[in-house]
Amino acid sequence: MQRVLALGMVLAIGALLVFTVSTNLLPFGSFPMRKIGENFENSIGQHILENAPQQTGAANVVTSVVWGYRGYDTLGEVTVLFAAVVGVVTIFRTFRRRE
Amino acid sequence: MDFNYVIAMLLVALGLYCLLLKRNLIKLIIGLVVLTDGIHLFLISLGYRLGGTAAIVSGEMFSDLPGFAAHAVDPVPQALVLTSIVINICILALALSLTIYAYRHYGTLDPSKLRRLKE
Amino acid sequence: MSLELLIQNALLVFLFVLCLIAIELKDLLYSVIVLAGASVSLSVIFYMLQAPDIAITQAAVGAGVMTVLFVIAISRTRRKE
Amino acid sequence: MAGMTVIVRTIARLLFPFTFLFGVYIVLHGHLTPGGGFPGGVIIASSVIMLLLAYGIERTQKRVGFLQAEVLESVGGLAIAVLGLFGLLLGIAFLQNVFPLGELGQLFSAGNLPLLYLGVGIKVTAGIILIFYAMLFAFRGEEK
Repeated sequence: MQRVLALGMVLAIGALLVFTVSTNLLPFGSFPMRKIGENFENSIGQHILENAPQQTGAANVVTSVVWGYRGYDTLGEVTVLFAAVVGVVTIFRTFRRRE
Repeated sequence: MDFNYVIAMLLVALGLYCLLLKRNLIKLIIGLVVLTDGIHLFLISLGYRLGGTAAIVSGEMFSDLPGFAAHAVDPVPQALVLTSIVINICILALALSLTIYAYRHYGTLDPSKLRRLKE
Repeated sequence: MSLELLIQNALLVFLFVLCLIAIELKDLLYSVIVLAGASVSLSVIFYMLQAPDIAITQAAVGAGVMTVLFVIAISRTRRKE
Repeated sequence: MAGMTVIVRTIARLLFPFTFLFGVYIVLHGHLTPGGGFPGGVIIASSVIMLLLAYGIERTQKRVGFLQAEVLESVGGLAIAVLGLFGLLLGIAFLQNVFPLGELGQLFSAGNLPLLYLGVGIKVTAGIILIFYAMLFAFRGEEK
């Protein structure tokens, strides 16, 4: 019974997601849905593309977004990596001591 | 009807199916990877522009920066996905370590049997 | 439909089928190998969507580190589901 | 982990410098070509792990030990924090790009972005090697 219920839920969620992205009938929030390959103006990406080579001096615009415009975000990512490494090492150290 | 979006959402549904109905901890982690792949595909497809170039200044574009800005794809979803991949591999390492630990402790990989206490 | 779009759609279908096989296989080691193939296919799709940064990262992580981590974990636990 | 046959060892020893060099190239050119700190670090770590799986854990551990990898990871994190503090010392903001920008497209350009990527590369290399060491050492306790 539980498995049938879970399968029905998965089918319902999948149908809802596919219906949403293929018909644009149910927009996520108030965000205007982009069709694939559509041209975009007045977006933050267009603004960054126009200004990034002069402001940061990097030829790769993705780099200037990662460490220039969103530096705090990447600092958090590095912190997550550090926490994961410390977690793995800690788990296996206590493990070895108990044997 | 955009085929990329449909496949991305089908991958998310597939990962959700694996997370809800499989009874093996390593299979659950595989489902997590599939779900994350679907979300990455959705985000990258959202930033694509038809006939666009990659968001890297190269070649003769050094002297034509406005033309570069009019033709390149959106760099913001790519930066977000780059962060997401790093966090995904961290989650994977930690989850696999906990799986090995749980197998040593309980002797099984079935998540519904992990409830009982040892000793 | 141009040739490039055709190749991209074929790769998308291939990716979905590989993920389905990876989830449904009973042997976990085969499942992980198929998942690495799906990851490489996803990397090619990223390259065709003009995101080479993500393509390099996905190829290095998905085919290299992720597979070895899974294989170590499987060899420490049980192989059959 | 006892190591593998002679063929695998020879191929791994031949391929190791090229893989290592490719990873260093990806890290250093992260602001000019596709790539960056994270994929480059993963590629360098993959080359070391290839040696480790081919030769067994005892012989590789003399080169890069547990403690050295931990120290290396801390050095990478510390480099990022110190580079961020440079902007704060000049009174602008944390992680502000205060170095000279240089010319677009040259190797020495873009201020502190390549230095930050170098720190991330060192940190990711040491972190992934450390994860593998931890998992493989847990292995060894069982074999005894």
